[in-house]
Amino acid sequence: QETQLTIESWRNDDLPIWQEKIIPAFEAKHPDIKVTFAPMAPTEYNSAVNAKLEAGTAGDLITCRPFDLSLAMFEKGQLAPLNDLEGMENFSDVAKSAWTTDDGQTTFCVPMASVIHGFIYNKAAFEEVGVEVPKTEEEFFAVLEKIKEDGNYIPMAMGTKDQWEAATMGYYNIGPNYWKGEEGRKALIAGTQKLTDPQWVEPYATLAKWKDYLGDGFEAQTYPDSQNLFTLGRAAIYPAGSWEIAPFKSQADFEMGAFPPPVKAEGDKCYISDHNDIGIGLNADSDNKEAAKTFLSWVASPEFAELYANSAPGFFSLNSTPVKMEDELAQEFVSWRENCETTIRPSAAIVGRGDPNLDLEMWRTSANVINGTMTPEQAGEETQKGLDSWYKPKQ
Amino acid sequence: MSKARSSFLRTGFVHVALIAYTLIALFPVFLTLVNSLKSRNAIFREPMALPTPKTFSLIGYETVLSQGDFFGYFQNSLIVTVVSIALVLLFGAMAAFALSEYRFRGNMLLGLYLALGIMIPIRLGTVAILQGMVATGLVNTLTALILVYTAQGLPLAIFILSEFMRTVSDDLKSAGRIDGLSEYAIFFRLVLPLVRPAMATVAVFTMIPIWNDLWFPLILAPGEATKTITLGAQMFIGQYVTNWNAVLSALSLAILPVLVLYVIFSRQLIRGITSGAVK
Amino acid sequence: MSQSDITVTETATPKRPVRWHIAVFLAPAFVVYTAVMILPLIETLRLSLFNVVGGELAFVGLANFAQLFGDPRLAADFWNAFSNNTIFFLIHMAVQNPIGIALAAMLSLPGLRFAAFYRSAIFVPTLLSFVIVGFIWKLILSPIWGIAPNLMDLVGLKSFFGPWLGKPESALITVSLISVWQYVGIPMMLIYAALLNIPDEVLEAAEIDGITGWSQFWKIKLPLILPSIGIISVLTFVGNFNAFDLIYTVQGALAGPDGSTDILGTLLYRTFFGFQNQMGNPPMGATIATVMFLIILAGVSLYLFVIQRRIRRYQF
Amino acid sequence: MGSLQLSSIRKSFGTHEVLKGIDLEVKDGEFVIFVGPSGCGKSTLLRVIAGLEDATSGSVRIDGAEVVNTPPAKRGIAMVFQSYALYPHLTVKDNMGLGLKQAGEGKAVIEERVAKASTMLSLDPYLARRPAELSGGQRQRVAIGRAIVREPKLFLFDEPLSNLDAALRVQTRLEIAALHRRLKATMIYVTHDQVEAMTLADKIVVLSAGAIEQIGSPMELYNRPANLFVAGFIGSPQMNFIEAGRLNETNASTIGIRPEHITLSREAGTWKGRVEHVEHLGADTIVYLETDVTGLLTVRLFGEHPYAADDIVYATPDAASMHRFDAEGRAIRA
Amino acid sequence: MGSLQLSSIRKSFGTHEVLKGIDLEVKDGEFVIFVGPSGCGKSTLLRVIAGLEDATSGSVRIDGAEVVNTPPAKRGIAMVFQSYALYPHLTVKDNMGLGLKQAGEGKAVIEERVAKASTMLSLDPYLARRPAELSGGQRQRVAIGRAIVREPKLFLFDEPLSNLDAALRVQTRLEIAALHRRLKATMIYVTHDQVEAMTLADKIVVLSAGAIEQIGSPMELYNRPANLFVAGFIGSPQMNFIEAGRLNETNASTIGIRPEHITLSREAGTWKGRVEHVEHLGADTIVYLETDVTGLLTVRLFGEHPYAADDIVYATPDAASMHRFDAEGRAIRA
Ligand SMILES: Nc1ncnc2c1ncn2[C@@H]1O[C@H](COP(=O)(O)OP(=O)(O)OP(=O)(O)O)[C@@H](O)[C@H]1O
Ligand SMILES: Nc1ncnc2c1ncn2[C@@H]1O[C@H](COP(=O)(O)OP(=O)(O)OP(=O)(O)O)[C@@H](O)[C@H]1O
Ligand SMILES: [Mg+2]
Ligand SMILES: [Mg+2]
Repeated sequence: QETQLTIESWRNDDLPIWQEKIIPAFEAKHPDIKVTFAPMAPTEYNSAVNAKLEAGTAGDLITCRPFDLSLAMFEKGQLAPLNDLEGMENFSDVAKSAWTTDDGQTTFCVPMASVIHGFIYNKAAFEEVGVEVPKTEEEFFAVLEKIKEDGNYIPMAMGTKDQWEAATMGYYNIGPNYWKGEEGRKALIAGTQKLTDPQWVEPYATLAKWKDYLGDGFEAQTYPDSQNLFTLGRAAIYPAGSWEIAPFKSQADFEMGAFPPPVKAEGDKCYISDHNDIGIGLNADSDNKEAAKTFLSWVASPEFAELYANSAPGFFSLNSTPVKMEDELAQEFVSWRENCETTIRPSAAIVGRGDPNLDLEMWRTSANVINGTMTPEQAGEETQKGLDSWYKPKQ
Repeated sequence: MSKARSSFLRTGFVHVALIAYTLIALFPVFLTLVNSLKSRNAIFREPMALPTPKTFSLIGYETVLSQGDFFGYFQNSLIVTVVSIALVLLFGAMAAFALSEYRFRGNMLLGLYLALGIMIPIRLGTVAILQGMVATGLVNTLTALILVYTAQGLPLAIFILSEFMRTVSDDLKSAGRIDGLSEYAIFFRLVLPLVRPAMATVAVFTMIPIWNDLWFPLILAPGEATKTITLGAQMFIGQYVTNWNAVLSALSLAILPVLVLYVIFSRQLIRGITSGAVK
Repeated sequence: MSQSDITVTETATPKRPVRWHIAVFLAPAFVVYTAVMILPLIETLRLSLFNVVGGELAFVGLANFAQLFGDPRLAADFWNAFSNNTIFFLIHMAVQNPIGIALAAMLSLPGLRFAAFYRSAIFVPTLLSFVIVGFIWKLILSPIWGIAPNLMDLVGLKSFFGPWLGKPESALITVSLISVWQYVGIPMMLIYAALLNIPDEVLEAAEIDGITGWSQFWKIKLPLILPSIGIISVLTFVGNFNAFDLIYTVQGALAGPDGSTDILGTLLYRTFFGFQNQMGNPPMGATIATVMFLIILAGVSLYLFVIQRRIRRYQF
Repeated sequence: MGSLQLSSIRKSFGTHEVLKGIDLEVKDGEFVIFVGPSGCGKSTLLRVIAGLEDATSGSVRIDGAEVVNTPPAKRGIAMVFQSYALYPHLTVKDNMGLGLKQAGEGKAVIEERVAKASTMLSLDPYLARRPAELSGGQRQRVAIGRAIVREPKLFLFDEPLSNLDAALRVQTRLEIAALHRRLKATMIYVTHDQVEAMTLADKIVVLSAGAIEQIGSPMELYNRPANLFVAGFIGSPQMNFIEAGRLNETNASTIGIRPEHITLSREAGTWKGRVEHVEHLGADTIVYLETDVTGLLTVRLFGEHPYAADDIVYATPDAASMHRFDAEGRAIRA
Repeated sequence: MGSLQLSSIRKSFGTHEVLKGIDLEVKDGEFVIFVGPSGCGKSTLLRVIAGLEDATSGSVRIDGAEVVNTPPAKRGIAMVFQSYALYPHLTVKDNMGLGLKQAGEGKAVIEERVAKASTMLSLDPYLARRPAELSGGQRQRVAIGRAIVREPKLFLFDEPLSNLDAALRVQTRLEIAALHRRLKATMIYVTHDQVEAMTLADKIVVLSAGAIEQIGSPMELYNRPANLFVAGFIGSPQMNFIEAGRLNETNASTIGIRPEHITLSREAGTWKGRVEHVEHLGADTIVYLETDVTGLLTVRLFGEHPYAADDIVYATPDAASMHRFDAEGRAIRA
């Protein structure tokens, strides 16, 4: 007898990948289970899935946003605990952290992938202008300055209109070097550091300097604008997330390279944001729990990890088993893990679950700082004030 | 209409103004259509240019038409839209007639009650609606969508139609009553035909949000068999990357049917229906 | 009138047989509307009196309202959204409706050639989905793609161009104007339908009386379509204070930059359904929705009970 | 079937009292004509009878039954509106047929009755047109047609012939009279046309300012008007009114003499006067003359007469046809 | 200043030709009346003159200037519409004053002229009302008032008095005549009322089915109708038409004799007949009798006469007043 499984997802870009590669691979092994991948627009995803879960019409498998959103679902009993799922042992605690209760007891989603921040650049442009990949911040700004002088390229493709670009590609990207990755993040949660501390304000100050190197009218530049500016060869540097790799590859007709966020001084320890981004969980109301678990176990397997990482380069497997990736750029990103400390976005866990939402506050302040409508200090103050309004660190 | 009544200058001015506004209205649409026929690079390099043999590309349309059952989606959208409009017009006109024609206790309050619906976004009721549909087994049926859209369209329809129904000559209705017409006959045979322009207007107003709605199809009827065209098109709007070729093509395709429906309804906008009724 | 007349009338009326047809006319709309719309909405608005206390939903009375207006940040967000919304509405009233009326007036000129074409063309934006409106206007106004700067260059105004959607000073106005662009069709259609309703003979009499062109519009047509203008005003009010989609597609749910385009609809959406990593807060969302509802209700009641009663209607 | 009793019907629009207590009894099959000055309440009274307007007080009985709560549709009446009130979206044919269709008549019956009415009213070429494409007279005929096809027991006609030409008017008038005889229906008819009133009515009701001045047969009203108002209203040109004092009449306040009851002569007569103005109507000649005794006097002569302005003539009243009225305007009967 | 020339005006609605080539010359200050059966094109012709309707062909000249492209407002005309076409949203006062206001007249002038017109038309109590609150006749008077306050050089009246009672009608008629004299304006007037036509017109134009049958002064039309149509149309009751053969007339095809040109006697006369029906109008008596020679004959007698149905009477025509028509219906002049 055939069982029908439905996956709720916001990854509608991945629809072909699932339809053409992943699902056939699974179904070949489990001919009695039919899987449907039902993606929707990411903007609708949270609210739509919530409504469906509440009314009991959601699919059997739920793609999990990291941290608090999924945690909330679990706490409402909408996601089933997956501690004893076969294959869960393939993931490290760090990998599971995004989908585990605060006490570390229960995991409720199978981690699928993380994304790494850094900068992608146009190799041809660098050659033309005659600059090298920067290692330190100083060099970084020197490179920008040179490209600007040259005048053929917009130094850096980023806009502030969508706000999240400013935070995700900016603050979260370069910040870990300042607040020393996990150290700073944990201190923030513990309350021993404040967002008004220099290590949290300085990255804003650096961002503020970016302003001069962004394209004309960057205030109204949207995320796709930035992408296209870069892939059409009009900009030299793109502050990126690794998820850009696949689309950029298919769109740009020049060679691209990548470098991690520059450190302050030569030889400083480097930190990168390696953020758990996507997992998959089991609808607690599902009528097909057994089949669904079968599927989840398969997702936890190295086979899936390899399949997924190669189909969607830039989404790096969280599986402990090393995954062989063919894409060079993706390899470049992953290679940073060797030298640099990794961390997740500071606003994602625990401090990000209140109201005002720290993540959104950081979007807003980052954009404002780059636009020049707010000073770095104000940005620190405002975010801290928002945090203080609800967050009481455990003593 | 007599020539003498139209002055050359005035007509000229009117045409200039209308052409100007038409350009403003159509320019973005023109951009959409034109760019849906271009390759991706051309869209961004020269958004304003017409497709040339070099930049011409149907890739967007190919993507759209190969993804999923687009004609099925069309059909679903069409059924949902047309049936909902029909119900909104019928029920809305009936209620509007009762409110505008008869004086009875609570008339005003009922009018206000029926207008409440335009004051709160129906989205907020999603969970309860969905639960209701689950309870009645209507999830993943077009009926669920039709019911929601009918309810959603009614307040506005009643609001507008009752205003127009007030302009129908009392003498005319009196004549009908004398002629032995029942209240129903007066409504269907006299009043409805005379508010045709208003009905057309309401039909159009009702149609747009229904046709373009993403939310309820997503929640109530996301199944492949009941997917609507807008929901289908939405598949191309990604998280980080957007396949603009496909989006533009899908949306261009989705405009056409509404445009056709609009043209059909707007033919009811006729001048002088009431001419010659009374002196 | 004498006292006895009054009593006679009063005793005469109650004998009237039950008018079942009124119920029949009202029933279908009433049932569908109540079941599918009102009950679910009540279910939701009810939430505004509840909150999660210790993991359980509990009745908290008006505490949510107290919080909305008492909490400095919530209150600031609310009032910011409210004032933006008011500006949004005023821009529509000042731009959209006059243009819509003017277009309808021109289109309804008897014997105008191509009127059907113009009418359909001008209505096309209203038919578009928000997705496309948002996309296309972002494209046009984008400084990167240069459509707007190039067009302005043609008329020598390039220096006035700016990244309007990205500047707090201009973003709200720009978005409002985009919304105006999209929605002009609505007042146009309504007024057009109302203008068609005016009998030809009356206009002919005006022609003879020398009342032509603009003065005919002001003195004859306008007073006769006043009820429809009332309706579009109220619809604009309701629509604007409920608006959401366009801002959402053009500026995102955060309605930036820096909340400068945040209106009640986007605030509600973010609060109720959550956004990105912010979780939805249905009780607070319902509270905001209730406040919005009360604002709109006040406006609509003002219209229904005061304005609508004063506007004279003329039968044709 | 078709009798009507109105008792103390009052009707006000706001503070403005339009009908001031109308009592009237119409017998089954009677042809009653309402006349009265413009704005005196004739149409309003018809609308009250039809049930289109609620009387402020008073009762309307049709066939003995109180109809205050009977909707118009159930009163078994047909009405021709002064403003026509045609259905603008229906063709002439459908305008006439709608009521029958609604009553569930068979197609053949409808066809036949509409055809008959349209032929009677010379509307055959226009059956497929809509009201907007008709002339004023044609619209009016459609309104009549719509009423008569239904053949009810009570007809209400509000100035049904006012826009018809003389020939058509005579013809239609005769058709209505024939209809009346054939259907034995009760008819209530408003008109400003004296000829219509005199020839059609069994009974004329003269209204003035919302009250009944006199009810009577046409010749009764013509020969024995109850008061100055009726005397002046019935008959055209109007009756001449002369202050009784001038004629040395002491037992009356005003003397009335109809223009047709005065003869003119160039040689001799009772009153000497000067011709002010002459109207030649072909069949009649109306002479306006100024006499010393009576002031302005209207005289109606049969046929053509070569009088011209400024001629000196002598007028002689027919003493037997004089009307006497007291100071309150009431007629003094011998 | 107010003269009008129409040459070969044709007008079709679709395939239906309503005006079939109208040629007409109206001199400055003339009072021209259009009469004709319902639907013959009178209103359409007025609308063409006013510029509300384009003629299919032909030219309209006002004061010698072709006005095809002149908008109605610039033609210097005022018009009373058959359907009134009042502005529903304006009070009676504003309905009348709007045109003046638009023309930029001072407030005082407007007040004064409106007051004058309203007094003339007995509309004073209704100045503050809106058309929906008026009776039919009151509406019609407002329509008249609206036209006359503007005092243009060319008036177009479309059956302006059809809903007025006899007394008001006479009064308003006289006012219009006075207005005509005072303003020396040209007036074109459509009416179905014979008395109006006969008393007001300098010139009557008889239309039939979109063509002019005859133009002439009232008495000309009455006394020397050009053809059967005019003979039958002018005069009420209608002229009696008798087949010439029956009277042994050989040089004519039809003989016409007006009802007022026949005398009745119980004793002797030319034609013996039986009374079919008698109408008593008070001032007149209309006797319908059937004679062996002539068939049905209408006789109009002055005053009251005690004839009754089935009486045997003798009718004698006034030979001098007989009209002769040839086979084509044209009048044969001696
Ligand atoms: N819009 C129209 N479309 C078609 N036919 C029309 C239209 N208007 C008028 N007619 C026809 O043209 C003819 C002349 O109409 P018109 O109104 O001029 O008549 P009229 O002489 O004024 O008649 P009446 O005395 O009844 O008012 C009529 O037969 C009428 O049916
Ligand atoms: N809706 C109304 N509001 C106020 N007054 C009204 C209304 N309808 C009619 N009247 C007034 O009532 C009076 C009687 O009107 P009605 O129509 O009965 O007159 P009528 O006798 O039919 O006159 P006509 O011969 O002119 O048609 C008029 O003076 C009119 O102005
Ligand atoms: Mg009346
Ligand atoms: Mg006419």
